[in-house]
Amino acid sequence: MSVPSEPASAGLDVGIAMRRFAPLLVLAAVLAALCVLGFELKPYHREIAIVFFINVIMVTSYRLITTTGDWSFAHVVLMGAGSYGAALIAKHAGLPFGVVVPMAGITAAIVGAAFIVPLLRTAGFGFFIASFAMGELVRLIWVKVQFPFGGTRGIINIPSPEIVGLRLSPPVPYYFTCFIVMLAAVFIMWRLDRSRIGNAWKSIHSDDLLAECVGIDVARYRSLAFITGSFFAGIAGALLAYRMGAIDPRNFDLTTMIYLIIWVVVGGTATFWGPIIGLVVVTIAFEWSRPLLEWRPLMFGGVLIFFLIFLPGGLESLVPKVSNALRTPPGQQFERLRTWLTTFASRT
Amino acid sequence: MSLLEVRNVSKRFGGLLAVADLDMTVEEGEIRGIIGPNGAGKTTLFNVISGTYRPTSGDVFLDGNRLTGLRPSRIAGKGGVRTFQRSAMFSDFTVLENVSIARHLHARESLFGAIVGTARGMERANEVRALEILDFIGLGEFRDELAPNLSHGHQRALGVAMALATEPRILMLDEPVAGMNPAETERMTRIIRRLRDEWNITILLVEHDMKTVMGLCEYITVLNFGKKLAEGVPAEIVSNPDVIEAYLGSEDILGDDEFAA
Amino acid sequence: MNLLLELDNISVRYRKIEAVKGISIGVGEGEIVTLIGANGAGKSTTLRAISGLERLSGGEIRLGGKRIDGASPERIAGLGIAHVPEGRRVFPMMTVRENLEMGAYLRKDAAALRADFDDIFRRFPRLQERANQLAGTLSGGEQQMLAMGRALMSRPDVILMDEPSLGLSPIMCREIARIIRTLHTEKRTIVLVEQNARLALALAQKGFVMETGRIVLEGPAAELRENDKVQHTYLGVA
Amino acid sequence: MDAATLIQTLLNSVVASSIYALVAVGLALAFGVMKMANFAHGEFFMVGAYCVYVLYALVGLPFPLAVVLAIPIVALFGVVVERLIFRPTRKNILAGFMATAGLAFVLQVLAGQIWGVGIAKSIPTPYMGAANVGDATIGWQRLIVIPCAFAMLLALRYFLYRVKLGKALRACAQDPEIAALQGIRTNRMTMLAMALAGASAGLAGALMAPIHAVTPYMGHGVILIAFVVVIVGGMASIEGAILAAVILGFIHTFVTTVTDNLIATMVGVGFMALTLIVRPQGLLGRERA
Repeated sequence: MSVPSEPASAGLDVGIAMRRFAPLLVLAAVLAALCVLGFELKPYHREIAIVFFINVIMVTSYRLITTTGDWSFAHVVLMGAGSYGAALIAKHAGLPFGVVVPMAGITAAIVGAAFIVPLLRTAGFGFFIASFAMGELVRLIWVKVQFPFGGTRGIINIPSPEIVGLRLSPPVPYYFTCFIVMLAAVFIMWRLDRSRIGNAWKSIHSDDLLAECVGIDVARYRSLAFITGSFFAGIAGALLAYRMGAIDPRNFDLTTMIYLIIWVVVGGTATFWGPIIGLVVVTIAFEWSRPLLEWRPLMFGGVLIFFLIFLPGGLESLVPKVSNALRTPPGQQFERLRTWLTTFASRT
Repeated sequence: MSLLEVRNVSKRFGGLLAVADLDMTVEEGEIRGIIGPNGAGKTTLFNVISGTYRPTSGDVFLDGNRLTGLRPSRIAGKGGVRTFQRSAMFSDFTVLENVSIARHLHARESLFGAIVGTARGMERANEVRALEILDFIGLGEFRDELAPNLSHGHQRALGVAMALATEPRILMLDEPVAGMNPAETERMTRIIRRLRDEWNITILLVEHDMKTVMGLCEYITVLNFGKKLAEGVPAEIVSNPDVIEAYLGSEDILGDDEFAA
Repeated sequence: MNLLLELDNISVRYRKIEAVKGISIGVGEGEIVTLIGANGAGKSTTLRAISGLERLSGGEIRLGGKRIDGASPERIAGLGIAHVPEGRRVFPMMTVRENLEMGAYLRKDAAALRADFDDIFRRFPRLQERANQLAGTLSGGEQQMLAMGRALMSRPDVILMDEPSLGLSPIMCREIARIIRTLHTEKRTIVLVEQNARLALALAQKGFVMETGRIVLEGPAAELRENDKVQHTYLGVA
Repeated sequence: MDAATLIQTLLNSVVASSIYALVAVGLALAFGVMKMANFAHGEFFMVGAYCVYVLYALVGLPFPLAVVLAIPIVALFGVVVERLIFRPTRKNILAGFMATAGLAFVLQVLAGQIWGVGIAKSIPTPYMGAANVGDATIGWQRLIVIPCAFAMLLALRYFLYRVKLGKALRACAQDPEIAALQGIRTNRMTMLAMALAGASAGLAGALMAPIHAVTPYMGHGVILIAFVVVIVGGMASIEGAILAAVILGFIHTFVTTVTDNLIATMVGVGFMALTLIVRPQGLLGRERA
């Protein structure tokens, strides 16, 4: 069944080169645009962009955990662990931004490590529920404990970020700070995703018993994914804490968690970029729907339900379908649409 | 010393004693078959040896190392690996990637190494070995095919290739030819024999296809009701009245002639 | 003879494996037909296809001349086919009596139902002793009786039995054989899947020997009993 | 703790346990049949409370009638959720569950938009006064929860163990394939399970309406407790859910009396984490072979 090798032609080489470098070009263009936007955006939109960068770290780290097949409901609380860690360290120890952010990541990783011990006993559905309950436990501790967490009012007057005497708090520098941290975090997670460790995670999702039998210590790798994901959630939390200057338990509640799930579900988790696509689309939709006010959760709850029922693979699953459709002649496309409609009709 | 020793192993599920106080030894370089009628406890025994189940009592030793209570990944590390009755594979990956993932034990990577990419050289050596295994199994030409696209026979062969990727001393095959057509069965039989002859791997197999078992195994253990019913070379097994009775049922199961047709 | 159940060239496919490859079997009214063969030959799959648990990839199944393939298991149960599944599969957390009631789930005739309960308990005195015990606590043989009783409670036209002797002691096997023999004298139609070939061929009138999804031998049970090829199929000697 | 406080706390524990049991039993029942849980189960509780708010406080029906009417209304919600969300997502357990998290959003917004967000609805207490038990006093409104919950649980038990349809539901939870072979329509059974889940959660919400603060977000705390209870009890086990409800109801009430509500919730979740480590299948859950 081997494909007969065609004689290499110049045209083919260009085609291959295009295919290989096109994504890189797109990426470079996006990055360049984001650099320019850092200076050009209106203040309000710059704020949205900063939150967007933080959320990119959140969705990417969340996806990292889901590659093992574990869907956590505690990710936002782990982000909160990073925020609280960063706020407390910056305020009481007076350490600089560059030290606080990784320490916040480590704080979240430690909390994540404590979570994963009982969570390993569960899988799939139980994992979801149990992680929700454990996340709530931690959130309730923040609500309850006055010192050092400040109870319901949280922590205020978090020092502004500074690096070797450089003030990062004005919008433009903070935009670039978050941008760079996001790039670094995403790059590291991308490397992990494509490494042997990433493949081990995905193999657990695919068939955990087989993975175990070929020598992959499933418990260890599930823990590793959860703790690594928590670490990056903690980094995102630190960026958020510095951005807002004050945090309280409500920043990390169930609503935020459900939005995180909406981003990820809308985008899809099969590819590395899916959750980011979902985040982009939902962020834009969220801004457009600002006039809807309180009806927005209803709308996004509906979006979540719609995607899970009708497009469980998320937007990314449309990419091969669309590119396939573009390649097939119209007659066949009609035929395909018809079969799709009939199967759809028979399903409902 | 025997390579594999099963000592007084029992496994109970609720009220059912699936394996009852079983002893068995397998010598290095053997091809050993485990057979028995449906529900005889073959698969349970297999799962106990490979660490999928923890035995209710008794112990399993591989080359003198106690395996009891270890997880399958640890047992794989000690040289014991199993395949599955179903077609088991990592479905999002290509054939080569599947085997490469299964080389986990021999290509560990640290978190830092994964990020910086220090393991290039190791990965290349790893891939060479993975290809060697694929060529041996006869899947070399499908290396870049997605695993679920393979035919049934090739998927089962991929399962064996992945087990080989762990570099086992003993390979435990769970119905290696189930669902295969005669040509595929023949090919698999040849591969198993070569694994022992050329790669010096001890083989333990559970199989229902009697032609394959009788043709391949030098020594056979027959289970019935979780106990060892007979043990011996194929010729002995085939003519053993107890075994025939276990498979075909007893002549006098109907008691007196009340029911003679 | 009048054929009650007909399998016409049926095939069943599990993902990539064709577990049943075009087999045809006719079952006459009041007849016991047995399907024998080694593990993995496709016997159970055939039964599951009849009761609608597996979808056919080819062929037809007819009950009393009407096609039933493609119908849901619930509907097929209503058409008069009862399935005694492999491994008994009683409802473990329900009492013996409740298990029997579930067998009669589709029936509305309360008076006749009461008579049938008495009938089952007369056939299986052990079940009466344990009527209020959870089915999960019964022995293997008792569970087998319960599974058979549950099937009888639906007053089926055809009973499918999957490996009733599996994992049972010789004494229990004899007991099960006696029950099946009694059912035959009552003119019940039974399709019996067995690994225990001698037992099955002693009970049945017609036998089919399956090997890797195909029927390799068929004929009157008495003839198959004398046929050496049956043993060869099982033990793989050429 | 003096005798009066002790008696009072004991009574409150029974009240809490009754409500926990009502809420958790439905979740466990539906999980048993569908192998899926409903994240919007807490919102069923909320809808039950709003039924009483509308029918009793606004329309002016008698309180008992409002409570009784809440039961079929929320049961209907259960059926609709089964048809619209769980059936299309049956093949993917997590998808169904996450979709109901979206549903929780939808129901919260609807309640908030129809009846207003902000301050909790004030519902006049239908049964004023308090009973004296020894030196302890406990409001009739609270006390009445106990017989109502018992009645519902007994009715549920009667249905599941005495009525043919209820037995079929149990059969379906134990082995759906074999249940289908008996002619039991499994689709009907999942709908029935969700109706019962809605009914019991709705009753719990209705009973708590005059005691609990009625807001669109009241389901949140409830779902947390319900999940903790079913995990401790063993996911699909109804008896386990009731046992765990009693244990956690007592723990919660006693810890609340000694310290406060938040710490009590934390202790409950801690208890769940401990259960997962020591006995992952739950108190009465069956170990999978």
